Amino acid sequence: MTKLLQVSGLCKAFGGVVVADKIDFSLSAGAMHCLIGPNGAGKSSFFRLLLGEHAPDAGTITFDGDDITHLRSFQRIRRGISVKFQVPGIFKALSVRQNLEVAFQSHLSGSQLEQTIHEMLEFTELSHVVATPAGVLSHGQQQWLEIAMAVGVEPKLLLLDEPTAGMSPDETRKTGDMLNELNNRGITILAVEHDMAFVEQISKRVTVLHFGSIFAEGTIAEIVDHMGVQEIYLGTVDDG
Amino acid sequence: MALFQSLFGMLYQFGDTFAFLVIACAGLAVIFGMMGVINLAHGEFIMCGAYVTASLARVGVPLPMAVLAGALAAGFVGVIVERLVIRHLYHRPLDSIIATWGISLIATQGVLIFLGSTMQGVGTPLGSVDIGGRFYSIYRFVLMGAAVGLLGGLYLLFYHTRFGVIARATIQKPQMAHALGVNTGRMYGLTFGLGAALAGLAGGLYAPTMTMVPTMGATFIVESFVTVVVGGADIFVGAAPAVAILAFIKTGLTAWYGQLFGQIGLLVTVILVIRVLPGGLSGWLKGTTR
Amino acid sequence: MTETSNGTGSSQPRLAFLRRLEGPQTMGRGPLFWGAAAVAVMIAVVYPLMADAWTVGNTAYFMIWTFMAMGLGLVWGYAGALSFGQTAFFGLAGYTYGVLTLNFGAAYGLTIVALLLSVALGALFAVVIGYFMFYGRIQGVFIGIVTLSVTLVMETFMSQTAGPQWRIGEARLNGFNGMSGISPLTVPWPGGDLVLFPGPILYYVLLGLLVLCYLGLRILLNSPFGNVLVAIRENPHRVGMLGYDVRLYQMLAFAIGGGFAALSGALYTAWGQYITPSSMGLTAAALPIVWVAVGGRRDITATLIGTLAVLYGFQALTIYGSQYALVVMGALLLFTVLVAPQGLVVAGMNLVARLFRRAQR
Amino acid sequence: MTDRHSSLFAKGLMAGAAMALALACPAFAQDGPIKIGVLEDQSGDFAAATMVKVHAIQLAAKEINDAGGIDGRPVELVVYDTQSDNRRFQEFMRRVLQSDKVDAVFAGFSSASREAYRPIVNQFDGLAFYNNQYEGGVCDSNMIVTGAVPEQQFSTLIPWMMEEYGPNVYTIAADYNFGQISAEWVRQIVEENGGNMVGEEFIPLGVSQFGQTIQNIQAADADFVVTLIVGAAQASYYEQAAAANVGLPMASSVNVGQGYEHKRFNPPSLANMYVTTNYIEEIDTPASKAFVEKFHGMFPDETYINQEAANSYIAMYLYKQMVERAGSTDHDAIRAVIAEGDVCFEGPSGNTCLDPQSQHMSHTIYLAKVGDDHSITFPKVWEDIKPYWLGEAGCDLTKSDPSAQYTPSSPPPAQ
Repeated sequence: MTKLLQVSGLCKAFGGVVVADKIDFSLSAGAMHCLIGPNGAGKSSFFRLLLGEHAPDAGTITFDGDDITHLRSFQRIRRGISVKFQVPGIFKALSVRQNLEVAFQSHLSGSQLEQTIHEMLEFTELSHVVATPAGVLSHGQQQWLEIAMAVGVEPKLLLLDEPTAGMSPDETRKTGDMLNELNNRGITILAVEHDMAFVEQISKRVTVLHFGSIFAEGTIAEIVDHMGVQEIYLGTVDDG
Repeated sequence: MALFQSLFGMLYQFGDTFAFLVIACAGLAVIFGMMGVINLAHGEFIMCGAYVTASLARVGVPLPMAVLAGALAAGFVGVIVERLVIRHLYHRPLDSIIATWGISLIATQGVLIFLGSTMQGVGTPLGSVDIGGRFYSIYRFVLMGAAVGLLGGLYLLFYHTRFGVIARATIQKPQMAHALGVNTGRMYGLTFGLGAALAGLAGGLYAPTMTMVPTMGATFIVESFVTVVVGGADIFVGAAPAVAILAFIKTGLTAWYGQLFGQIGLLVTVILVIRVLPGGLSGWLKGTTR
Repeated sequence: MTETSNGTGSSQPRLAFLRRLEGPQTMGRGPLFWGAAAVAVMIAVVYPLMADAWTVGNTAYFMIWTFMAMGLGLVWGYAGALSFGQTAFFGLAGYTYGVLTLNFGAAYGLTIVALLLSVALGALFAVVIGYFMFYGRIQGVFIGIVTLSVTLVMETFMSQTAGPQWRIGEARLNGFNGMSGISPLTVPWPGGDLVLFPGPILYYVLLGLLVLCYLGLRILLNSPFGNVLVAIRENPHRVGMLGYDVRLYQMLAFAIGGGFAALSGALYTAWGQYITPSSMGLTAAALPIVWVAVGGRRDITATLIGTLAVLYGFQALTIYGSQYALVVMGALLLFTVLVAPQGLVVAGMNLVARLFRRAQR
Repeated sequence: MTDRHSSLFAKGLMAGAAMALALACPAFAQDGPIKIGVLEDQSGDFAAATMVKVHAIQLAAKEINDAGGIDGRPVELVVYDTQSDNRRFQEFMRRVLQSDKVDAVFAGFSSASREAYRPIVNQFDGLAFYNNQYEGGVCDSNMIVTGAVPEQQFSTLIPWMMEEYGPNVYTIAADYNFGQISAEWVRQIVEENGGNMVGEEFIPLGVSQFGQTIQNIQAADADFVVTLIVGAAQASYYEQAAAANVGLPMASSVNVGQGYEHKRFNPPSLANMYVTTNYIEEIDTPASKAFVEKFHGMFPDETYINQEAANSYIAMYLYKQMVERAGSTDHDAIRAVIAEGDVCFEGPSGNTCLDPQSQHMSHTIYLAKVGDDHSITFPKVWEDIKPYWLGEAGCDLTKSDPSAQYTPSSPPPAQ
């Protein structure tokens, strides 16, 4: 099976702080993968490197067969990477519909645009608030809106940074269902997550990041059993 | 002798420009660096300090006392302005530009209406000194000393006093400082007041060398902005080297090509610095030393 | 904020862009608003028949400035970049118009060509400055400082071109005193060229241009381009992560804003047959910001009405308030920023809308 | 302070609408008032030198009305504050000509503001008095200039200074039209008189720090310095030069007479300064003393009566004479009067006459010397100095009206 994303020897340091230390990582098309690790492990920095917000000191990133190491963020997005941030990155002064328009209009127009907006509103159950300014939505709804914005561009790879942060257990479960559905539709997903129950709900394989390098990788069961992982990570999580 | 003359001349010009830039920009830099507020009324605080200084000096108050009083008066006005206006605008930096522009309009025209279009100045004290066949104003050396003292004093204030540490903490993490029991509102007020007082000090120090008119602050403002921008957000790291570089550029261009190129050189430098070093010199210096 | 139209149904594709005349980025929609707008234009059309010549010429003069204000409204209110140097493009276009007409004269509609070239040059200059800034990742208040520096450099430079060596062809730049003897706009007309001295004809030309530009801006702002601009103002980072080149959009918005400022500049020069470096100075540079801030920057209609209102108000203050005019202007700015930060016209429009809704209930 | 307030309040009232005190005298002829527009900077950068012009015009208007008006018609002033802003000049020039329909306008301090309103005066065929000394060269039949021009001030000043102090001259001048053109005149006259320019420096407007300039002057071994600096910021030169003990005699055509620097600065920063001017309040003639007394009678707290104030006052009386001789305010009739070549006025500055070719004035030029205590003496007076350059260069408004401004480096095209 060809790899959709191939990262090799990725390094990045800020002054003395190493946030990525020779990371080798790959993702097959169609995977549903979680990235875990304690605070400061370098998860967010890894995302930023993938998105082109930081330039790596060394290493390459290959996506869908092309070297994207030196592309700018928006160019990577146009090649099929999409992202949803931890803090909802929605446009609070714009309505739900406008948010979706901004997200999709770069590649869709006319009836296609209408149809996609309609589909995404249905999918995220936001149809009834279509005209509401996004800033007044509930936290969960804001998260879903952003997922819709990230998904509507039909990405090959969807990056999710703690998609359930701040959600109620009910909202978390619903989000998990959504992501599974998306994965079934063929979107490759890479998520950073703290909530192990949620990781179990969605993920087939898990990678543990620690001090900027890959500490362990395997199925969820393997990782849970891994002694070292428990020491560095699970032991510190109170509600694991 | 001719070599000594021109060398000393260059050095003197450099020191003179250096002093002007430091003294002119200190108040603006404190307010911008610490609070992120671009104070377009900076020139009017300078004018306030100059007017108070000149008025007192002319009724017989010794000049150093008069300068101090000018600084205090400007600082006092600054605290009031912060309380009435600036305090409501911390989250809207663009609006604070407009508000301070409004204050500047009111101050300039108000002074024109109530105090008249011009005011008699005070003469430059201390006379002149003959160095290698040329005469130099002694007061200019006092200004150079004041500039160096000002830089040192600000460094001590912000790094070695309780006020300075709390002020910097407040500015960097307002919520945290608030949680730790710091009266953040008062800190902002004091910082703005300090900035205004430094502007007043600039006015007081330069009052004996300038024409006293309501718009006199305008002659300081462009140079002040240039320095602050080139220095970057952290004035304590960036200001001194920025002033040194700018003084060098301005002195050189003025000496060889005349005043016009000295002026244009400054403005072009700003544009280049912002393009090459968006964080200013301080951003660049911190980036490489971390 | 509710919305009704914008994209429901896709009939009449040929006139689809007209649907963008109203939308969420601009205040005012529905028959009531357009009815009021039509009445306003009608009044503007018949007004010269009743007013004296000076008032008409004066109103035309005010309309000249609204283009720069609307351009700044786009750059600042919609794209979120406070430009303190729109006067740089204003001045460049003014001088360009002057140099071109002084060299090539006013016959054969050449003044129209000069006007167009001036606007193009202003916009091009804005592209260059915009490229410099946005591709250099300059943000926030620093945009204000860079643009202010640009306009001050230009003022300083033009002020010292008094010497005879500073000439472009026939046109002496003439330093601080400014360039004079410039031709007014001249339209070739059967039976003799039509010289647009400040008067009713110029008034109607400007009114037409104003309506055109206003409607064009509305369409632009409610288009996908406008959506992205507002999104950039709200959260530029996220917009980049949706696959847009944020810098390109900012630069384009800046170029359009510069083009509008340039249009004002060329028209102003043609109107007064005169352009001076002080039109790029600090005071001149601050004025557009004052108009837009007092009127309201987040809405193009508010910017337009506000600019006209402030221009009238300040002139009236100068006539009747004598020396106190500048003090009142400063106080008005403070009042706006502290009490009605979204702008007085927007605050007024919101108030009217609220009263209207209450009355309906 | 209270005096000041009340006079300000009065000014506010007057500026708004028609001047009440002008209308106070009842016995006037049927034609209605003669309206005169006054566009001067009462706020902004130039206010220091121009407020007094408005007062001078008000004084003259009151005197004329008290004496029965112009040809029996009262004078009515329409005053606007132009805020040192060229755009206000454009707006208000249009307003006074088109809406207020004034018969003549007294307008402008800076040359930039004059150039801003001149196209409008031409468009409506108005008549504007520019009452400032300036760089010269305006050849426009719609303009009457009552201020002195460089040839009048420098052809007297420079040779006198060279004779007194020596042939080596250093010029510092504001870097704009006035400074550049004046410096050109100085250079030319120095060379004609066998002198030597040891330095020439142009200072951008708004510069207030002169360290380098002062050093250059000290290095140049000049016998005297010609200071053609303009504006409040540049005036800081004098204080700084005095502090650095430059100690050279100075000559100027613009300072003292306009911005009364000798009153504003502490002695002795302007000591040994020589200025040629057609009027300042210290002039010790009976006419001048009477003028100062009348002025202070109406405006008790007037800071200083400068040459522009006198010029404005003279211009009012010139206009009165021209209208009375022409029998109307019609511009062609007035031009016919001017063409007779004998429009003269014996005023506070002595006898002045209007030159029909250029519509500029001949003046008595006073050489004012500033003493160590900033008192003024007059070592020399030249009578009847004519504004010769424009006429010699080919400007003749009695024949044609180019409505242009010429300079020595771009003179009128040869006929």
